[in-house]
Amino acid sequence: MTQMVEQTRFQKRLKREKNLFIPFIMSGDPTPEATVEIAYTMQQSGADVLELGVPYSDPLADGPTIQEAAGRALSQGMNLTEAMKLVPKMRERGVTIPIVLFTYYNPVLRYGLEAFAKAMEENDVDGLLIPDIPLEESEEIREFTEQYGVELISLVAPNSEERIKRIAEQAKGFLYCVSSLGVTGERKDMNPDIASFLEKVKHYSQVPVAVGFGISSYEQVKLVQGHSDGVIIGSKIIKLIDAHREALSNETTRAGALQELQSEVEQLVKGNE
Amino acid sequence: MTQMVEQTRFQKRLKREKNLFIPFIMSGDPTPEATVEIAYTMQQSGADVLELGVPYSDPLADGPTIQEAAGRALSQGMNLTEAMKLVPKMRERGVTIPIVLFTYYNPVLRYGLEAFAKAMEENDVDGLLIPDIPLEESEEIREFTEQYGVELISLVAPNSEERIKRIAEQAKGFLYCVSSLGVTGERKDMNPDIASFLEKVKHYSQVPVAVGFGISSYEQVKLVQGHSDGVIIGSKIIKLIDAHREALSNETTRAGALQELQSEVEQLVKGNE
Amino acid sequence: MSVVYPDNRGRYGDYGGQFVPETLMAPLKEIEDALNEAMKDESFQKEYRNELEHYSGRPTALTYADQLTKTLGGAKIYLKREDLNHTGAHKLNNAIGQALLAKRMGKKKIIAETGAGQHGVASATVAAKLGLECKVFMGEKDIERQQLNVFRMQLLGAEVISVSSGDKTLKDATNEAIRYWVAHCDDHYYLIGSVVGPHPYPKMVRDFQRVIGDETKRQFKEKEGKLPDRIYACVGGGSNAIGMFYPFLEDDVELVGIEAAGKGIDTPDHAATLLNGTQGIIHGSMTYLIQDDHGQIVEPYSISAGLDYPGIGPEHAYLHSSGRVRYESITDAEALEAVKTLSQAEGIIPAIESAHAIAQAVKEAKQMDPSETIVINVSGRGDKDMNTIMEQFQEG
Amino acid sequence: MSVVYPDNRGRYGDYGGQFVPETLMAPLKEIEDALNEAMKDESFQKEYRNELEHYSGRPTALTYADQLTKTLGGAKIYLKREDLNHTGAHKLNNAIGQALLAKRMGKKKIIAETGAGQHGVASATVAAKLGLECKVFMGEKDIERQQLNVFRMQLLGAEVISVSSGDKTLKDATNEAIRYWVAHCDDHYYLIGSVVGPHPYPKMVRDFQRVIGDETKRQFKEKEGKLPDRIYACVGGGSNAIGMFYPFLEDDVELVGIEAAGKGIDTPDHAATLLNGTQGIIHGSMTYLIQDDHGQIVEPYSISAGLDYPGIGPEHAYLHSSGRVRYESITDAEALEAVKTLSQAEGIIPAIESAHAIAQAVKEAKQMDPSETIVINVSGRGDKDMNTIMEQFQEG
Ligand SMILES: Cc1ncc(COP(=O)(O)O)c(C=O)c1O
Ligand SMILES: Cc1ncc(COP(=O)(O)O)c(C=O)c1O
Repeated sequence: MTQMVEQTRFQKRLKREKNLFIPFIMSGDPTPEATVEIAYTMQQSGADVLELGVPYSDPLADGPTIQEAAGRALSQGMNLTEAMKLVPKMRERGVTIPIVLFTYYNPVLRYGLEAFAKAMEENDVDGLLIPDIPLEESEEIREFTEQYGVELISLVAPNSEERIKRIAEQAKGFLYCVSSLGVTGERKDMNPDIASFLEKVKHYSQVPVAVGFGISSYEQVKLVQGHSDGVIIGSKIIKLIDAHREALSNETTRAGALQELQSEVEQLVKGNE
Repeated sequence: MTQMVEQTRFQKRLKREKNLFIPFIMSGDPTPEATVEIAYTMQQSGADVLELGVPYSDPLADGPTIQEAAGRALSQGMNLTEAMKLVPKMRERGVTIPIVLFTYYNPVLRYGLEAFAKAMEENDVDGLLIPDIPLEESEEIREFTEQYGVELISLVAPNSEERIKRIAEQAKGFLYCVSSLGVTGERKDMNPDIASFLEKVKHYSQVPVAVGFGISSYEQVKLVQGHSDGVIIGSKIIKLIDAHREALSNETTRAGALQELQSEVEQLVKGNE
Repeated sequence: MSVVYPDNRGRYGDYGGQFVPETLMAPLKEIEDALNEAMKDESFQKEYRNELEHYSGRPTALTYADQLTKTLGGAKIYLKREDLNHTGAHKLNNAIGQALLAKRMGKKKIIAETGAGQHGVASATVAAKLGLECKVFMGEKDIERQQLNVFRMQLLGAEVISVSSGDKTLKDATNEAIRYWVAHCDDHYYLIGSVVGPHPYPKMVRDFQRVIGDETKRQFKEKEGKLPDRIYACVGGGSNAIGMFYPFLEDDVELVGIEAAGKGIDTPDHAATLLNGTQGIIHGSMTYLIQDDHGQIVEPYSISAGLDYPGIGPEHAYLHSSGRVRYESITDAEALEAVKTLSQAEGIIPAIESAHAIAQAVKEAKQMDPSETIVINVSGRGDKDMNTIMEQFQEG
Repeated sequence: MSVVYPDNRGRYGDYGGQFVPETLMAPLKEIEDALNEAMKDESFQKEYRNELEHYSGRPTALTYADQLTKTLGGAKIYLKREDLNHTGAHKLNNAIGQALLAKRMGKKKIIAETGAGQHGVASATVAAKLGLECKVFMGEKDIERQQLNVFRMQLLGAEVISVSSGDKTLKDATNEAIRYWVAHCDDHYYLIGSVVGPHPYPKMVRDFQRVIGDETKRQFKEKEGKLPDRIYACVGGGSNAIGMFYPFLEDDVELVGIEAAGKGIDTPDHAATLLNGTQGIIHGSMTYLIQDDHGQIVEPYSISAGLDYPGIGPEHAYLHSSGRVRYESITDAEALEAVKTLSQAEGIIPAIESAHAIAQAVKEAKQMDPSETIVINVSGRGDKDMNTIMEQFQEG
């Protein structure tokens, strides 16, 4: 912990630590080109961090919306290698916020842990989120992410209980709080116990605490922001993008669709005005 | 055994004790009326005894030919009661040879043993052959057949061995020798051991020994006659009748068919001239 | 056991005997002699018990039906698990015994009749196991309805012979098997599947099935320290029932045999031979059967192929007439409901045959005191019936 | 038994572990604690053994395969008869154990995944027996292919939930069951059907299946006075194999696991995970799996629905890497031939899964000396496969 002096790429790129808006988009959905533009649009809509999903055949932490997005992306030939290649293009396009790669562990293992961490650095990826490794299994990859300056994002869940402290204390980048038991996807109601859960998490966390899983309306965004440092919005963003699928896939209609998408996203995170 | 002096109806009607020809016909096949005429035709063809079959739903000693004849007769509404009623009509038509009713035991039980024996007497039936009661089970019916003057015909088979003596010694009417193991129906070859078997049977029998099961050609008739007192021909006769089914069913064509049948039967039992 | 029947003519009171063509008297005698000698031979007994244990998996369990008992709130219910036998029913107990006897007699070929295919499969199974040739007679209609069992028999190496005489079902398959046997009795052994047919079959099959009752008695005593108050078993030909009842005949235990009432005992479509049939001869035995006024055998009806037989074992006719066993009947609809009941209460899907016994027991258990105990013989598993049950539940 | 894995992270060497979303860490811990406590509790052990004996019918027989041995002329062959278990396969051993644990943990609802329906039926069965609610996740494609098993589960009172994600088969049903569990882990217990999934499942399922090997060891010693030279078991997820192997790991017995080679191990259509797969994560466990160059899981292929799984239990991955167990593979065609072989030689129609083990054993037994002995684990009966087998033989 003696090297804490130097800031990570993630930290450098993160512009604030409160009221964070972290959208999740799926690489290659609807097309790789569109994904680059969508990333930029998210930033324009106020995103503070971008979660860039890598499609996986067996996304067992995801609900139907993200599963289907992954299916579409896979059929576009998207994979871990290709997803990383999108990041430099996003930078070129003007994306300056931290980009966190969201991928299941198996493709990472297949790629090779060190090679992968190195590739993330080369491609200017700032953070990594692997939904299927808990703290106990994260040692190996953590060694390499630290070596290559990538923040390994941790998750806590409402049932993490005495694990919260351990997880929160070593959290990097931001701490991903799962809003309630279950997979990704919209939820009608927010977990009523979320406030006390978030208090506990914030008590231990050195990094911003963002809440994800099921946030899909401005009301929920407001509610959650009140108790945390930010919101992560996945399935709802995927749905907004999917509504423009055809227009986004086509270069000639893309700009218009992105504009509409931007205003929809703004409405979602900033409310009716 | 003091009443042995008086001859039974069967004995009175039996004209000879050698070279017997005993055809089997099925009551009601093709029609009840035709059966009466067929019976007379058999007598004209040289029959010495007539075996009159009663159709049964489960004729387990019979091969396909007689099974099918029974099926046709059942669908004509034939049954034990109706079959017995044919006998007085045969007498009217001029049939003077002994008539032996061939029926499985269950219809007899259903009719009632004594009532049945009495009905046989009333209808001028001379003998009774039940293929599914061996000596050991024949006591009850025998009591009544004796009381009503009906000869209960016994069967011996090639595998009867030490039973032959017991069966033969109490045989009435004629002794039915099963030519070989199996059910009724034609056989290509005759049992080669038949001669010694028949010698043994004749040694114990007080009544004519006739051979049945599978006899279907003049050659077989000759062969069997050489070793016994007669032949019983069933399936082959049924087939000859069945070949004229339509003509026999129809009153206007019946006479011609009967004539043809007569000559066919004569050829079968007397050879080519 | 001092029950003194059958007598030396194979009679149970008025019932039983040998109403067969003369040609079968010799083979029946041969079997009777071989059987008597085998049963006295400790090495035969040992071989038989060895196959039951190490091949078929006996003893079968006696399962306490915890949830069913609690739901009904009456008598304590135990299930004798013949469904756990190899091939899925009690049929194998008998098939093993007879096939060993056949082998001992030097017969290399066996024949068997089958309706739904259960006994056919059991016969084909033991034939394979003992290296015997096996021909199974099966009605043309049943072959169509039970294609999987037909294939199963063929896979086991048996030849399935299609019977097109009569109604083309079990009764006719049995006729045809007997006919074939008459012609081939010198080198074929006829392996009958229930306590029916001419003497010594009913006695022999009973003696090979009594292991059910013997085990139950021992197991029940171990668990409850006494004998059960009532025992239930379904009755087709009657082999699982007699196998269960026989060792209890002289005990103070109420025995209940359940026949198939099909669409109702007051309709023509039933198979309730004792309750609704009349005395007569079928397949060589004096017993009860379903027949018309002229003594023609009538095709019975039950949704369960194994109870769909127009006759019944002569010993049951005797036990009915003597009053020692009480006979009841259960309809198709009640049996299907009982399949569901047992499946959901105990996780055991019974054969529809066995469900007849379950249905009657469920009716009565409710009325009984919790201090009373009953045993239901689950003669077989329901896997073979899934298509039928599925069709029925989807219709209804 | 001094085998010291899994370690406290659930690792068997490099394999195993808990590669799951954070939300599952608490329920997994809850299960692990409950399991450790239950396993030490004599009353739990007694209850488990009681259900095995009096419900499922254990011990299952160890059958000497007389004719098969003679025909092959090599090693003396014994068959461990898991096909005789209630519901027809070893699957029930584990389902009973886990359902008892679930009940002990106060869970009233269980969920399970199933491919062909065997584990679904086993789960539905124990749920009925223990009065638990049961949801079974099953791929849409499998539901279509296995209608009878679907109906069987429903008859047992379970709800079958159609899974339309991914390839709509077992792998996806498992994903979906895990997803459902994540959301409902407060009152649901997830009953996994093989030695797969995150720790403590592979260990727990092994410990509930080791009864196979424990019994075999005792029975074999009784019959032969020694241990067998080789033991064969098929490997899908690996539960019947590990259940058989585990008690022999420290003995001088050669252990052979047989994977499904499908249309050939050199074609894309196989399920030979260890022999032809690569290391990775599936369903929460580090093990071997069938995947593409980008780490996407690939749908495996085998004619047998129970071996058609892209992963394998982590303990097998370890035993493969350590060389303690030898793994072989058998094609569809060889397995089908073995179904026929065992059916006709012994009157036992094995599940196609089990036939893979039989095929390999037959190959090797011929080469062995008559003084040597082998045991084949017949993990299940073939009734469930009759349609498949029939179609194959009618095509071929
Ligand atoms: C499971 C089962 N139970 C009962 C029966 C009826 O036969 P029995 O009355 O001889 O036991 C059968 C006949 O196939 C059967 O398969
Ligand atoms: C009979 C049988 N054997 C084997 C298997 C494979 O599972 P495992 O490898 O866990 O024993 C299955 C799975 O359904 C099965 O039904």
